[in-house]
Amino acid sequence: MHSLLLVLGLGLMWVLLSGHYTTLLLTLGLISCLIVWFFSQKMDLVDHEGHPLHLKPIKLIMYSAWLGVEVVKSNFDVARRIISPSLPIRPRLLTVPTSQKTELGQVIYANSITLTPGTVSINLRGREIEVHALAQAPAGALLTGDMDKRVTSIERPQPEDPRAGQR
Amino acid sequence: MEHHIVLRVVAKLLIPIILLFALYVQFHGDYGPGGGFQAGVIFGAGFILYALIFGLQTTKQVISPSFVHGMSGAGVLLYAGVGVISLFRGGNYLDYSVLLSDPVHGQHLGIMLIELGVGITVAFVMVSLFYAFAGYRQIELRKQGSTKQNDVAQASDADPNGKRQ
Amino acid sequence: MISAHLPALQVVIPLLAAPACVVIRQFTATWLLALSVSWISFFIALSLLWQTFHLGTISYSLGGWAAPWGIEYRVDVVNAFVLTIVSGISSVVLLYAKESIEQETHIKRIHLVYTGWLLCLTGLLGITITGDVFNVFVFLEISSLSSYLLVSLGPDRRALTAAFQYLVMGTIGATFILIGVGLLYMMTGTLNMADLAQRIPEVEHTTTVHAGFAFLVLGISLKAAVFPLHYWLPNAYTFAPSAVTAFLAGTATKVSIYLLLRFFFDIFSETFSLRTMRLDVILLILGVIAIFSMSLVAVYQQNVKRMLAYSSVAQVGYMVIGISLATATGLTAGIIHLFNHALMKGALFLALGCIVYRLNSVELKDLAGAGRRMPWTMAAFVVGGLSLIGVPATVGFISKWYLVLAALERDWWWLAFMIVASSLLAVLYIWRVVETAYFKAAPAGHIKEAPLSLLLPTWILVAANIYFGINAVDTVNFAKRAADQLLGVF
Amino acid sequence: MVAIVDFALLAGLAVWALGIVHLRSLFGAAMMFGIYSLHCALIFVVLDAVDVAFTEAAVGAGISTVLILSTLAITGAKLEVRHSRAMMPLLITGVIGAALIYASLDMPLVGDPSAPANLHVVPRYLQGSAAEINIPNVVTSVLASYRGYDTLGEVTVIFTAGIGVLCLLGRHSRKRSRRRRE
Amino acid sequence: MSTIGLYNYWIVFFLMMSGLYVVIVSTNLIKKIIGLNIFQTSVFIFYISIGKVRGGTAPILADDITLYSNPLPHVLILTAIVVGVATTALGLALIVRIHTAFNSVDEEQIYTSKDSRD
Amino acid sequence: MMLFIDIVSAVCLIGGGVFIVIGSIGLIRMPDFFTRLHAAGVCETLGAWLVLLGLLLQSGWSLVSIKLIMIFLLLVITGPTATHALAKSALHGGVKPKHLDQG
Amino acid sequence: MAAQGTLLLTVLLPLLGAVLIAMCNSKPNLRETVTLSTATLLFLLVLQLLGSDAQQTELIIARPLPGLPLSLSTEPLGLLFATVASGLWIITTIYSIGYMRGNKEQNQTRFYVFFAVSISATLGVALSANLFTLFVFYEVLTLSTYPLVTHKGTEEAKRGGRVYLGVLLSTSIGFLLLAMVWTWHAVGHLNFTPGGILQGRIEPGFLPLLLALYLFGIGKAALMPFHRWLPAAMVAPTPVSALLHAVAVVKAGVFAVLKVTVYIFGLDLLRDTGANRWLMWAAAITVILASLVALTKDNLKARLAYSTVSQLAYIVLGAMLVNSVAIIGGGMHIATHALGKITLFFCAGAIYVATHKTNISEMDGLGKSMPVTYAAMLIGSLSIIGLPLTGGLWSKWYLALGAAAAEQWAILAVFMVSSLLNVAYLLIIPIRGFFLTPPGSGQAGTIQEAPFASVLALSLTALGCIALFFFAQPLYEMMASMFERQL
Amino acid sequence: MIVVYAITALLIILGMFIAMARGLRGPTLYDRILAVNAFGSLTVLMIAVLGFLMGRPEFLDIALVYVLINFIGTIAVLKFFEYQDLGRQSSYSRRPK
Ligand code: NA
Ligand code: NA
Repeated sequence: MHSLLLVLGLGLMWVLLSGHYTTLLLTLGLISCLIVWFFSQKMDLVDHEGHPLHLKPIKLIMYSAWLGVEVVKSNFDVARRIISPSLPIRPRLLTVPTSQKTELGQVIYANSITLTPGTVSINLRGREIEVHALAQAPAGALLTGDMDKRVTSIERPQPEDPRAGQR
Repeated sequence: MEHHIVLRVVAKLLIPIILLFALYVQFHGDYGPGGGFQAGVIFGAGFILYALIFGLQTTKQVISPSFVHGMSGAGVLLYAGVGVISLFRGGNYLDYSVLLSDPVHGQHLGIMLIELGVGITVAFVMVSLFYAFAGYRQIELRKQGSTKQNDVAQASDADPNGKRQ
Repeated sequence: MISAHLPALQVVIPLLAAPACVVIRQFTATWLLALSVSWISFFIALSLLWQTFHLGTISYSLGGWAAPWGIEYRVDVVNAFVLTIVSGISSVVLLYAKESIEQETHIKRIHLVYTGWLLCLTGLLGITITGDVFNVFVFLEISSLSSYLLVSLGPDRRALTAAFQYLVMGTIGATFILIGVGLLYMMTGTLNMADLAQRIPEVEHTTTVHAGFAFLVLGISLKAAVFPLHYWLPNAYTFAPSAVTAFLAGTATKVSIYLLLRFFFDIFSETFSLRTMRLDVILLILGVIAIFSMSLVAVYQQNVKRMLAYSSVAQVGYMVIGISLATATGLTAGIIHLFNHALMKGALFLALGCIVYRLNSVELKDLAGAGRRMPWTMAAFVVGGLSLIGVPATVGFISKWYLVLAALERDWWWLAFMIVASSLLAVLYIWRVVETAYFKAAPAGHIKEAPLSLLLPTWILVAANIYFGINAVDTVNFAKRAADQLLGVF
Repeated sequence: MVAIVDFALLAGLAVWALGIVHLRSLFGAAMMFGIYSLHCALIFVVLDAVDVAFTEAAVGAGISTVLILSTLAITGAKLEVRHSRAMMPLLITGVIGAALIYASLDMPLVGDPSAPANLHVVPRYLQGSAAEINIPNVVTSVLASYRGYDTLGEVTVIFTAGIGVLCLLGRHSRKRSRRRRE
Repeated sequence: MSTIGLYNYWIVFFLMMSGLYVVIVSTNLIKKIIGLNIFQTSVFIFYISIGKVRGGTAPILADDITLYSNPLPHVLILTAIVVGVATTALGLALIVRIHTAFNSVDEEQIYTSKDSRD
Repeated sequence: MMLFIDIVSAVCLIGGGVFIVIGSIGLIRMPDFFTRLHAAGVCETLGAWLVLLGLLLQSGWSLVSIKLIMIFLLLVITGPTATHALAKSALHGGVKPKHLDQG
Repeated sequence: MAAQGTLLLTVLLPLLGAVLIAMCNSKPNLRETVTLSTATLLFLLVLQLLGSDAQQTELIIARPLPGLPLSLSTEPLGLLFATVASGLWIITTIYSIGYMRGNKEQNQTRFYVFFAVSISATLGVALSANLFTLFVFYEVLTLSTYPLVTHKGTEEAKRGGRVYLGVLLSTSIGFLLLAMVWTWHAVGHLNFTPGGILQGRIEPGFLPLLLALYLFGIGKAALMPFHRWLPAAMVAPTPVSALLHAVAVVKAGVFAVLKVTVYIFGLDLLRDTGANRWLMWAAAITVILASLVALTKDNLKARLAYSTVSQLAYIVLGAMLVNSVAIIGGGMHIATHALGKITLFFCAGAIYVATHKTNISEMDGLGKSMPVTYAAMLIGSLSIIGLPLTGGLWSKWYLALGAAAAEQWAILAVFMVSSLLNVAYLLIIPIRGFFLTPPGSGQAGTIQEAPFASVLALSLTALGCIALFFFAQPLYEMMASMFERQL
Repeated sequence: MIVVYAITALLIILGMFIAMARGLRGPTLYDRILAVNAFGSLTVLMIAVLGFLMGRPEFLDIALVYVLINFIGTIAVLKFFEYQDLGRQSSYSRRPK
């Protein structure tokens, strides 16, 4: 299942990139996908966490849109701080809890934090993320747990993940 | 990258993309920028990323060093071999026109084959370079018996904490 | 049918064998492969020499694309002669290499050494045979990279620094060549040598071409270790493995000198390169300084290998002097010394390799009593040394003869005198070795003569030194024809 | 407009080069070099050499910098660089630089369509790539076919480097064999 | 492009000499390699500048374009880049080994170490 | 319509450029490593996005736009990952956040 | 064909002998038998050459360069030299056996091997058909005698060897090679041709320079200031000194000078241009100076060495007088001086073997204990001085005649003065040996003659000196035939 | 539009210059890496813009490669300086079957 999805995804990517739809190039594309699949298999990349198969597609798109807006807003905020002559920043460290059940979810959460200017996740440890915030405002927004919940909502429950409980 | 969960997860996503992109560059060199050399570097980079995140030993189990060395020679052999084939088919060395009955198709085939040779050699030489440099340090560390972490970072730039303002 | 493709096979066979060595891995098998490939190359070179001498210049279009669009191999007597030297020296030294390299290198790396060797051979043959200036650069780098590697494999840790030094200097040289090629390309739009030769006269007066010429000369001279750009050579030769030193000394600088010839006389005209650019004077002065200063430096070396290395720089000086005279005889002298010096330095370095094999040292003091302990080795060294001095019935004499003749033809007495006077400096340094080997008591301990597998190749070169000293008609004829061809007489 | 961008990019390159010359931190110099390569690639794009830009991006900025950094890390070398201040290097570079300036006196201007380099040999490639090889990327057709032999050499060069590094840093590299034969 | 004149070349010459200067003046072997790379890279720009044609575009044939820049220098430089990285790799491998052997990558320290001179 | 798209894309492009410059200035102005990470974020997010959007508007629906989107996606994936790795390494390497506001 | 074969064999035989000697390393008796039989066979071969009308015979061994063959031919002067060399080899061998065994020298095989090689080279020099061939064998001779000079392997021997090799190689490569290339450049070949080959080929103004290059380039002729090698080589064992001074080396030098003068320049050319003039004086000065130096030497061998320098200059002087009589005198002097000097060296060696004395001042009264040796020494001295009943008289006579013919009266005076000096430094030795009483007479009784082989050899050569007095006519005729061909 | 592209390009170049000032100044290793990483991202955008400026926008593959190389390079650098060892085995990395 994972493999099939991978090959299909790769094939889609090939078709999108290629722009040349001759028999030769499509054949080469198929061969290429198989080669990549072969190596991915050998590298053990395919059948564990880290793939969109574990996410709910609709929710993911919705979350992305929400995140985009958040990023733009915080961009303006940070840009304002940068160009203010007084440099109004009050950096702080904070630790936020995570409610995601998979590593993928945690990673999405951590990266979302980082993607939003004003907050940077500097360490992902167990069920907590250490965050460096540029000022009070972005820290406060993060501490509301809004983003955390949104990320968790795009996860598909994965009880069989062997390492979900390990940490 | 101890406990770099983020890196690991992202790498799993990226590596197949990198490898496929490399092959895309390999086979589309005729139409746009790219070709065997660039493809080889990118393909190699994919493996290097894997090794960076999952460790050299793991990577060596995925593609063994002797396979890497053999393949880096095989690319050259493929390239030079195409030339030899054109000799046998009555042309000059590396004259692809004689490879097929239609000279233009012959050229096409020849170019694809030699680009493949280039790509194979470059990709595996890159991996081999990485194995050599990374492996050397490991032998070195084993010899020293201890892994003193961070001493480079510490000894390096003026002050790891930056200027105390 | 196959004979039509000899020019391509000349280079491609060793090129194909190199990766094959990596695949084979077994060290004796790789040696056998390298050896047979080298001998095949040698016979191909001989056959090309015969063809060019009797049937004229051969042009081979790689990829079937005619010059100047494709890359052309252009074989005339000049480069066929150099091809013969390079592949011949490689073949003989490879016979020798097995035993020597097995002693000096870790067993697991031996197949890589032969791979490097074949690549170096490929590069050198490629530089020599090609008729395309950029192709020269590419094959120059193949040979350079592999020779850096080969040098670094020497048993002393200083081999590493020597190789690094060589790498830096070599890369600067190669980049200069690249700049020169670029400047020429800019003004002519072509990379093909013959085409360049046709198109350069139109733009010969431009500063761009002048500078391009200067960069080419500088770059090639760096590679050829023309004094005072020889800085890398002594260390590289001293610390490289014995067989590698013999191989490189006999081939690498020779090929670079060949390139100088090609550029001076074929691509540019001799009037331009020597008269307009005043290289006749510059090279002459540098050559004269080289033959004296470097021989003198050699006299003061305690390490025999280093001594011979400095001597090599001095010998390059003779070739440069021959070129600077720009007469048929001068060129003949330069070309014939190219051949002769390959033979004598080859023999000398091989003899030294035998000494290293048994004594584990090339310090002069450690050679005490070697004459008695290793009579055949030292006899080979003595004959090689005599050849270097220029004693008649050795090849060295033939070189001296033509050099002096060339100087006299120009009525340059002082030069003729300086050439013979400088060759006497060779007596000084060779005789220091001879005296130590024959008159100093050997330290205690039994040392056997070197094994036959080392002695035989050494003596093949020694015999060549004598044979081509007694019968130089053929070599002189080839050299003369090559000179005529370069001067456009033939 | 392109000219202005070209101008600015080249000026940037000069600044990075000066930075590398003057940086005493070796790590800084290495990073700067990576940037220098990236920047070169940009210039290649401006000068229409997309294939070269592609390669420079992958090689100069990628492989070379990673290799330099790995050497830095392995050697754990003292990262402060001392410069031997002497007149000689300045003199040498000065003379060579002067030679280059001299060379430029008679050069065709950048971009001159009637420069010899653009009139001889090349037209055939531009026409032939379509007719003889049927490949739109002329760089590929020249690289792989017209001058395919150079590329074979290039592959051999990279192979040589691979062999060289393997030989130098392989597992058996530090043990030096000295089996004495008696 | 006509306004550029020889500007590209002059900058390139400056870069070349900077690289060469670094090679000569540095005692640190790694920095020498960096200098060498700068030197070579600037030669690459020189070549590519030769091939630029005013008003031309990248030499990848398209239906609506008639003027292309000169592809030959691009081809040459592709090869030269590879040669450059090969040299760099080998040089760095040598440095690594030198460091193991001499415990230094500084030329002065290496040459003053015990047996490095005859 | 074409003009409208041109105007929007011009605004996007120049706006992106401005954000990039602001982010870079932040890189200079910010007092310590961790605060600089935020400034770099401005370049890599809105600056980059606006530029890519501007270009996307110009490219219409073609292979070019697919590649622009791909670049965007890759930037979104790799950018924060690299920043996170960098921050984590810096912390691990002994760089401490400064000027912290305790509260 | 047969004559050609003989020619080649003449050069190859000693080489073959050398190989055989080397193979008999462990059997001294067999080794010396081989040496002796080779020497005898060689002498017979040379006699055959002498007897046959081999004047037209030429044998090309190899052609190293176009127009520059390595070839052999016979010619009167060369045959004379070959005869002297091969004849004296037999005697020297006999003497060596006594000397080497008596002195218990080491490395005797090496000694005999290189001795044979140098004889081969000497014969090559003697029979060479052109200057190039002569040069090749000349260099081989230098190199093959080097191990003989340094035979003892001591520090002193090494130093002597260094000077020996240094001077001979530098002059030959530095000057002779240059002169040869110049000649070849001007003429196109280097064949020894009666009447010379340079006529009209070279600007007369350059002739003195070219001649000087030849004369100084032939370092073996020991023309001052390039004579230092000869005394330096005195460290060698006495048989070697004999070889150097009498048989091979110095004779090869003066032989080459004569050949160059007669066959390359041609007497007419030299006479017409006067190119010889200043070199004649250089030779004359050498004659006198070397004699004066000899006077000051107490070491017997050193004195003999300077005597050789002086006597060689006679021959060069003869050549520089550029008339046939003087040249004939010079040629004859090769033979007479050879016999005289070898006798003296044999005597010096015999004294050394018997007493281990090297200084003349220590040899007073030895004549009574070693009468045969001292008698031979007397004869040898007389021959070198040029007094009657020895062959030396004739050669000096013709040299003087030549000087008179050239109307060089000052040169004649030089001959006179020099002969007086000869008396002073040579004749005094046997006189002191016979008439003075030994300083410590106690040990006199223990002193005996040297081993038989040595005494036999020196007696033979002394007899030879006398024989030459009576049979000088054939010698003269042979030399004169050199000039017959010119006509 | 050419003018807009050029202005954008110049703005990006300006950003590069400013970013590089940080790269030159350091002071820590990580500041330099950060500057380079930012520079890399700017290069990606620059290439994209240049493609449009030069009228051949289809060469965005280069920009794609830059993104990847920039990422891998940064990771490599970090790994070197964290462990001085690029082959280090991660504690959690599993052996492939
Ligand atoms: Na952020
Ligand atoms: Na010519």
